Amino acid sequence: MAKMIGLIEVDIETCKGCSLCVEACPTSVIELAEEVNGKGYNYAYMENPDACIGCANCSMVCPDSCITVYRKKVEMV
Amino acid sequence: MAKMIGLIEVDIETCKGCSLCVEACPTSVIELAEEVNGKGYNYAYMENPDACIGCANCSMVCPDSCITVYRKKVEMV
Amino acid sequence: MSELRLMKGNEAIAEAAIRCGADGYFGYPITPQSEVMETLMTLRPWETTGMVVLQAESEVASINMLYGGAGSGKRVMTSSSSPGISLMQEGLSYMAGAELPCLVANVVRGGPGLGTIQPSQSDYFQSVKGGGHGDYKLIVLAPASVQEMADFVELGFDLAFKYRNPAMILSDGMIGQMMEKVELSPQKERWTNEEIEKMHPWATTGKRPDRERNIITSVELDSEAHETFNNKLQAKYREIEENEVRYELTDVEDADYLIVAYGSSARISAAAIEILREKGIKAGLLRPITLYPFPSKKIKELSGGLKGVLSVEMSSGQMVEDVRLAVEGKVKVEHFGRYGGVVHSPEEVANALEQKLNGGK
Amino acid sequence: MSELRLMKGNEAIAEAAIRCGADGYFGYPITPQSEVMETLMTLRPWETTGMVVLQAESEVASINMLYGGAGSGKRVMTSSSSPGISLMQEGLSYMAGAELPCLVANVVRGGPGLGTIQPSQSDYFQSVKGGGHGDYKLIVLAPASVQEMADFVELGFDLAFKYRNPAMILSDGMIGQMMEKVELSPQKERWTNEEIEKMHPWATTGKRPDRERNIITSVELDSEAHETFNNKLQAKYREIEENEVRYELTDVEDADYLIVAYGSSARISAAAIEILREKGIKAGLLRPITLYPFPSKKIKELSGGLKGVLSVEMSSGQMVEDVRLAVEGKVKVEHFGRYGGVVHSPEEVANALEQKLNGGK
Amino acid sequence: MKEEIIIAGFGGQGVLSMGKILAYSAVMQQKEVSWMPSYGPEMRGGTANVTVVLSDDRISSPILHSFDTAIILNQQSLDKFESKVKPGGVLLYDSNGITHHPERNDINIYRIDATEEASRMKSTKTMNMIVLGAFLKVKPVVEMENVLKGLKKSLPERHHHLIPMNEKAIERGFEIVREVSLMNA
Amino acid sequence: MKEEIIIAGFGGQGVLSMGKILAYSAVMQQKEVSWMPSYGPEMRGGTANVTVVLSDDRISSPILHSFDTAIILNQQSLDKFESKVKPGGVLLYDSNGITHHPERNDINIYRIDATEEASRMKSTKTMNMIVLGAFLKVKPVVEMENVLKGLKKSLPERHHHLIPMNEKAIERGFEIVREVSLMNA
Amino acid sequence: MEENSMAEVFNDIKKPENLVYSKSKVLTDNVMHYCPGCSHGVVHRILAEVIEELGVQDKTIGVAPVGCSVLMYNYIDIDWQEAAHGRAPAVGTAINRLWPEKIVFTYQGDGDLAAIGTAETIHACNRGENMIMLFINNGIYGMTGGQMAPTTLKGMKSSTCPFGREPAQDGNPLKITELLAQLPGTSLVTRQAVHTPAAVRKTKKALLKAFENQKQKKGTSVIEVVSTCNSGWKMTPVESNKWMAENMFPFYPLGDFKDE
Amino acid sequence: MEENSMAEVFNDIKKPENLVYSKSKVLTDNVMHYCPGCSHGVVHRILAEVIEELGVQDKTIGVAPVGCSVLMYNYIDIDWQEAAHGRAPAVGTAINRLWPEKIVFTYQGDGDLAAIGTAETIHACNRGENMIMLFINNGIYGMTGGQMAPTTLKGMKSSTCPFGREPAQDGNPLKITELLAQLPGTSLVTRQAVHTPAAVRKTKKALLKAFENQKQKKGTSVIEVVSTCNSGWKMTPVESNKWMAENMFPFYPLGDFKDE
Ligand SMILES: Cc1ncc(C[n+]2csc(CCOP(=O)(O)OP(=O)(O)O)c2C)c(N)n1
Ligand SMILES: Cc1ncc(C[n+]2csc(CCOP(=O)(O)OP(=O)(O)O)c2C)c(N)n1
Ligand code: SF4
Ligand code: SF4
Ligand code: SF4
Ligand code: SF4
Ligand code: SF4
Ligand code: SF4
Ligand SMILES: [Mg+2]
Ligand SMILES: [Mg+2]
Repeated sequence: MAKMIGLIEVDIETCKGCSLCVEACPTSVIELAEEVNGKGYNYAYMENPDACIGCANCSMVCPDSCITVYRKKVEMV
Repeated sequence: MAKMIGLIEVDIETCKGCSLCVEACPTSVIELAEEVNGKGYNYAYMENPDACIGCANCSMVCPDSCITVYRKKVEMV
Repeated sequence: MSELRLMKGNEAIAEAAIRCGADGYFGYPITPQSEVMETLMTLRPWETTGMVVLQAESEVASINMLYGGAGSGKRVMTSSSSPGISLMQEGLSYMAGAELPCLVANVVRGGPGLGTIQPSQSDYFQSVKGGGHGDYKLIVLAPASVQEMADFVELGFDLAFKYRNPAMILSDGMIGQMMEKVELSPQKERWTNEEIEKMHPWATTGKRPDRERNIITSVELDSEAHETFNNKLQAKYREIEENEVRYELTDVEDADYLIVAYGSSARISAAAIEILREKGIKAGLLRPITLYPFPSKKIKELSGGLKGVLSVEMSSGQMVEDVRLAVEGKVKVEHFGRYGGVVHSPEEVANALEQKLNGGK
Repeated sequence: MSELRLMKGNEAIAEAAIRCGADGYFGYPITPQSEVMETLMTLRPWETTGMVVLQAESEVASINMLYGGAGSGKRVMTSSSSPGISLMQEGLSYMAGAELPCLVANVVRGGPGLGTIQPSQSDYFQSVKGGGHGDYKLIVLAPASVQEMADFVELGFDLAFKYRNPAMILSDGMIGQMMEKVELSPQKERWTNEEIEKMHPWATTGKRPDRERNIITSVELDSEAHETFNNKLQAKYREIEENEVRYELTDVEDADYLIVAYGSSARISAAAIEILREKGIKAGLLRPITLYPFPSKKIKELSGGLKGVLSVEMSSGQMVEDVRLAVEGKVKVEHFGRYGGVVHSPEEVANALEQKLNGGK
Repeated sequence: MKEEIIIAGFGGQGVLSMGKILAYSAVMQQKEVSWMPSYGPEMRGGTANVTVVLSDDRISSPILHSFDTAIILNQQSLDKFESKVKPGGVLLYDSNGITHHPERNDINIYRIDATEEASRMKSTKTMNMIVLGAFLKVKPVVEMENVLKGLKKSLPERHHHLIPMNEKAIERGFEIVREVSLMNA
Repeated sequence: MKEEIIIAGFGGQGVLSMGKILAYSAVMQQKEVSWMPSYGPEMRGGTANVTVVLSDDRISSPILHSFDTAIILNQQSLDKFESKVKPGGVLLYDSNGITHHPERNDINIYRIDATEEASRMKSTKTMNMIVLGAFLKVKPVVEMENVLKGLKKSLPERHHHLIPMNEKAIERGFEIVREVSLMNA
Repeated sequence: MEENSMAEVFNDIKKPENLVYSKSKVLTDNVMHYCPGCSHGVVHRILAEVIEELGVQDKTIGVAPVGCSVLMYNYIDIDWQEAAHGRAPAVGTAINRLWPEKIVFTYQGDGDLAAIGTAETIHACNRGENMIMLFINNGIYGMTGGQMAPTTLKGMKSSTCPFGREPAQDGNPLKITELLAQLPGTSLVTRQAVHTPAAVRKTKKALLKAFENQKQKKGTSVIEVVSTCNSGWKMTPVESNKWMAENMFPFYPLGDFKDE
Repeated sequence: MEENSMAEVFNDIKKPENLVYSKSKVLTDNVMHYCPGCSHGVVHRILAEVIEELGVQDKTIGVAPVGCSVLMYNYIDIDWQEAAHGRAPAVGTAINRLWPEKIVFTYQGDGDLAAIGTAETIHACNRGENMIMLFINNGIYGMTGGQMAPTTLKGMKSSTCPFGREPAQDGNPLKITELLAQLPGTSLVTRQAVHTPAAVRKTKKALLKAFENQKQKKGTSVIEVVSTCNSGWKMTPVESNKWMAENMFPFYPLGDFKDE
């Protein structure tokens, strides 16, 4: 069986902590950090990285283009 | 038998000879005069007065409100 | 009863409008004056005094709504900031041409173009020379405090109706946005429709059988007749120039140098004068309150005994021309001003006077 | 090859625009200038030179079309008359603020408001002081003949592009409607798109990989930066004042009296001077060709030897302020003008000079 | 030489084009000219008039208040302009529709029945050319060859076939104009 | 007496209303005041600041370039305004989110952990009042009774029930402010 | 009938009780400046008649446009304001809001209402200002000498499209009335004409309806009158009416778009 | 998975060939000035993506409005003109006519496009100017601090209708896109949103279509994006999206009005 595993990278300094990606993620990967970035925003990060399927929904709704998405098909053994 | 007989009065000096009343008259009562009025217009007049039925069509279309219409029911003997 | 409050200049305009019995406000949002309409919409005067407040689709619509309102005898006003006022120029020319009273507040920002939203005084020419076409004048009042923002609403309406001419409050983002103490005058009644018909027999209030129809218009295709009308306008302007000049003098009695400055610049210049006097330079201040009519006579009168005059404005030099015209070459006239949204400091003004007039000699 | 024709000033503008290689005309009808667009629509230059001609929905749209066209490096123009020009004030301020070159012809009629459609010169202030908001200037050319209506189209474009600044032809209903002989210059090629990209590297012609993106804008929210920009604008205006003053002198060598008059008034004043000289009154004429930059230096220079200066304009007195500013109180300056659509006669001008300056002494 | 002319009549009588042909003719004769129409909101049927100045020197104002010659084509214009002819000047008028004839006796008055003649010639459009002919007879300010050149220049190419007809009309005007001078009467 | 104050922080921290309450308090004490916000296009999350001047005399300009006191609520504002405190003046700052602390040694620096305290008090909205209290401790430019009057005046009627809570916060600020002066260090 | 009895009959008829139509008293004695046969005159006439018939001369305020009808205040004996080109709806809005008990109407040409004044037109209708908007669509800029209007038909000539309107060059003709009908603020939206007696009567009826709507504060009533400008069209008035029926009506169909 | 293998897996995935989404190269490095969660950012992003994907960066000219997006020229790396408030369609018209081989789009807010710019909007569409009009309808004047827009819903609050819009006082909300769909000059007229990934993808598809239409010179393409302004609405971005779906969509239904 093949499975999609994904990975997102958030540009922490441009993230404004709007939470739209959190809301958009179908697998609840993302949350906002407790800490703030240089501009005082609680930035987004992968809280549940292994749930990510690389669907790019998060990047689709991000107003600040902070999210880079990777995806790879892995054979499940 | 009763018949409608009509009469129109044209204010010759305000008439601009546009011919709209001529066109609108169902009984071809009106024509434009050969002579011109003070402003140089060939004014409208009753050429066939006895054809007038007082329908006021002429006055309806006159842009310069020059036409006064009278109408009377007369018993034909 | 009058009431002491701390409020923004923009809010003061709105409060004063209601209290002086204005009939209508028509406007379109623009920074830095949006609080005028926002305050009115929050106060909902249509439920109390009956004043109408309407957000128009544009400044062009706003000024033409004023035309309609003023033409029917009502006390109507608008407010905007520089780009919005530029869009009103045709309408203002029409109102001047139809001799309609109204009040327009310009809370000036830095131009040209979209520019900046910071304070400026670079719309002086537009306001006093005539930004619209034709030979006409607006009555222009320049408040230098939040208190005057409030006071000049009523004064502006009064002058506008006295002369049947548009009046303008020429303010800026600083006066509009800052809060200060202000004493608001007690609520006045709005004119009733009957009063309006009596006071303004020219207004379009519906043609009653006992009078001729009233026509509000600015068109006169016959040149001779139109010149006659223009002569009437000019005579009115001469009358305004005769009767309505307002200004404030500070420390001019013994002054060697005169600063002429209005609005925000006048406040700052007052502080500059203190700095200069501490240095032993005898400077005084003439603050024009009316920019049109301009206090030319007074400036001319004062200039006799002076060593120099400095026109201080947040512009690259506009009012300075009127100062020069008043002084008629009798004494050196210089201009100082920061602009493009920058507000000068008292120190800068004081330095400028020293360098341009005192040091320069 | 140049060509001798008899035509209206308005027609001359249209012909000259095509011949000098203009790229676009955008306008809205208004008397007394509608022949400009009518002529263009009849000549259909889009089929020959490729010039675009579009009837816009309003003057507001027209001036903003100019913004778009000029911003993309094209030679674009409009024409209108007083009320229409008032509607363009915001757009003109934007173009000045974005440093865009364009040409606007104002065929002035009597104001204020709808006024009359007869000739006037009462939009002087609006044109030279800035009818829009902010510290900016238009380059203003005042033609006094149909020939100059034609010539100033190319000159206007050249100056506009040289300084990246809007230029205006300030004419009036007389020059616009009259026919005179005019020598039309031969057809020039329009700039190719490649030439435009080379000559105007600032224009929005599509961001090629070898350059940064181009941005046409007038907004700068940071005050300090906006002041710096304004300083740049002011420096440009000083340069224009230094280099581009144009005027014509008639009989000034031995003159006791100087008439300053532009456009139609200058033609009439030239005849007035003949009348005066016949009477033994030595009058001369300075005709400003550029109203901005104004020939202040020359007037100042001349005024030394004079007994008086008369500013003749078809307005209640606008240019006279610039004349006074130039003369600096050295000699009496008076104004004469009919207005509201009335055109003065040479006799009236001559009489006015006698009474106001010669007799008055 | 300087000739200041007003031509006035109804819109549609060819007032403006008569003025233009005259002006163009003078251009062909190396004169300075100006042609200034009355203009206004398009309210047809109203009067139309044009001031034409022909001169050897630069022309100052094309808008005048008195004239060397008035060419008049209707009553309203006669009423308006009779008084504006300079003493000793010329008033030339078409008699059609005129009820009150000119009365000044300090000017030279000429009458031309151009409308009548044009309808007789079955080309009402040439009425204005007949009047032009009459004027040129009275005041030969431009030579005929230049008038023809002017005609050519002022008519659009597609109307050039009409030139002979216009020429004939001008000649006819030359012939039928007559003086009705009350001068010093 | 004249006190020129800048209050600066994020939008939403209550910067403008703190300034307003302070200004109103001074009005209650018969002082001249001016309150001038930084204003701009509504781009939230940006900084907000307000300049408040309290004075016995007429105030010339409400826009200033240096200050007697800077009240600072975030790092950006600290970076911007530390240098604009007049020598000998006061810098009062909330420590929350501050990574580079102030370093000038020619001014008096005070620190107030107002954000922390406010969340401890479970009313984050009163953070600004805690800061105000701290300021009044450091510079008692207005009396407490006038502050309460000012509070009443500047809050809309429907919020008057919050006054006691605000009063408590002010008092708390009074207590917890502490000097971290590096002056002449 | 003989000559003699003719005169007698006439005298017999010409009595007040037999009067069928005479010029409205709400019309002034000024002679209208319009070209012979201009539709403006007809619309003015019935407007005056409606004002007279409803007895609202003392409470009606008219707003005149810039266009051939700029001087219409000379003809209808009510209070008037002459608005800037295109801005009549804004002017009317303020009068309506400040004097809600009055009847306000605007009167505009196609250039005025549908070109320069588009924004004011749409927004007044969208706000549902309680006023009547009369829209004289003659497909041309009459006053300024016959330039193309927003409503000039495809192929139709004007001084700024002398070879006929070409949409690619000149844009398309605009059916603004259809747009206005969709705005929630309008209650009556209708397109009429005045080229025949029947059409005139219908238009007058629409006007009466619009005035009634005012009293009931129903919002904006829009009455378009497809009109002729024989001068601009370069036809006789009679030809113009024919041309209009044949060419304008197919594109601008008459009838009610909305009557709520 | 364990911590260790986790990092390994990550390194394994994070390879160019596995890249699914990264910021468009047509976006600049400038950080957008918008409030957190503002819809403008999303629309900018997909606009840049479309320009990149179609390879038209060198021939696209954007016209920015006055509104929150006034400075959008800082974000998308193409040539730009910043138009006066409401006049982008006029500015775009001229560029389009003078450079017909380029791709021109305008980008406007609801105040800009549907209030002050109504006339320019309607007439550019009616002329069928060959350009794309992007319309960000967030029901409010974002830039100036949250005043009522022409599209503010009935009952919706703003700083100039602080107690909710009341049509009798404030006028009705305007569905301008529906009007534009009726003009002959428009070819594509659609209303979209960007509140969910699916919505974003649909909007992007509409944009691609609009850019294609440009090349085929099909006239004006209008894309309305119903958007949020969480600052003006005084909600969080997430709440705003919900509120929008519940309140804006019923009045401004999504979908194509015209696709010719
Ligand atoms: C701001 C402005 N622009 C242009 C004009 C010139 N103008 C006067 S009337 C008119 C159009 C008239 O056409 P329309 O509105 O259709 O009325 P009509 O004359 O056909 O009845 C124009 C463009 C003006 N007076 N003001
Ligand atoms: C002529 C003019 N009037 C008003 C303004 C002020 N102003 C700037 S943006 C704006 C409205 C912004 O709202 P919108 O177009 O909906 O854009 P948003 O900010 O919501 O994206 C206004 C009224 C201006 N700059 N120019
Ligand atoms: S959508 Fe973008 S800006 Fe918003 S929280 Fe997620 S990464 Fe940050
Ligand atoms: S790519 Fe998909 S699964 Fe992964 S974080 Fe983003 S939305 Fe969630
Ligand atoms: S009243 Fe009727 S019948 Fe009589 S003239 Fe008029 S239209 Fe003809
Ligand atoms: S309709 Fe009126 S103006 Fe026209 S010809 Fe008849 S009476 Fe005369
Ligand atoms: S130009 Fe046309 S609209 Fe104007 S009066 Fe003449 S016919 Fe009527
Ligand atoms: S104010 Fe509204 S539209 Fe503007 S940036 Fe903030 S959220 Fe976006
Ligand atoms: Mg029309
Ligand atoms: Mg918006």
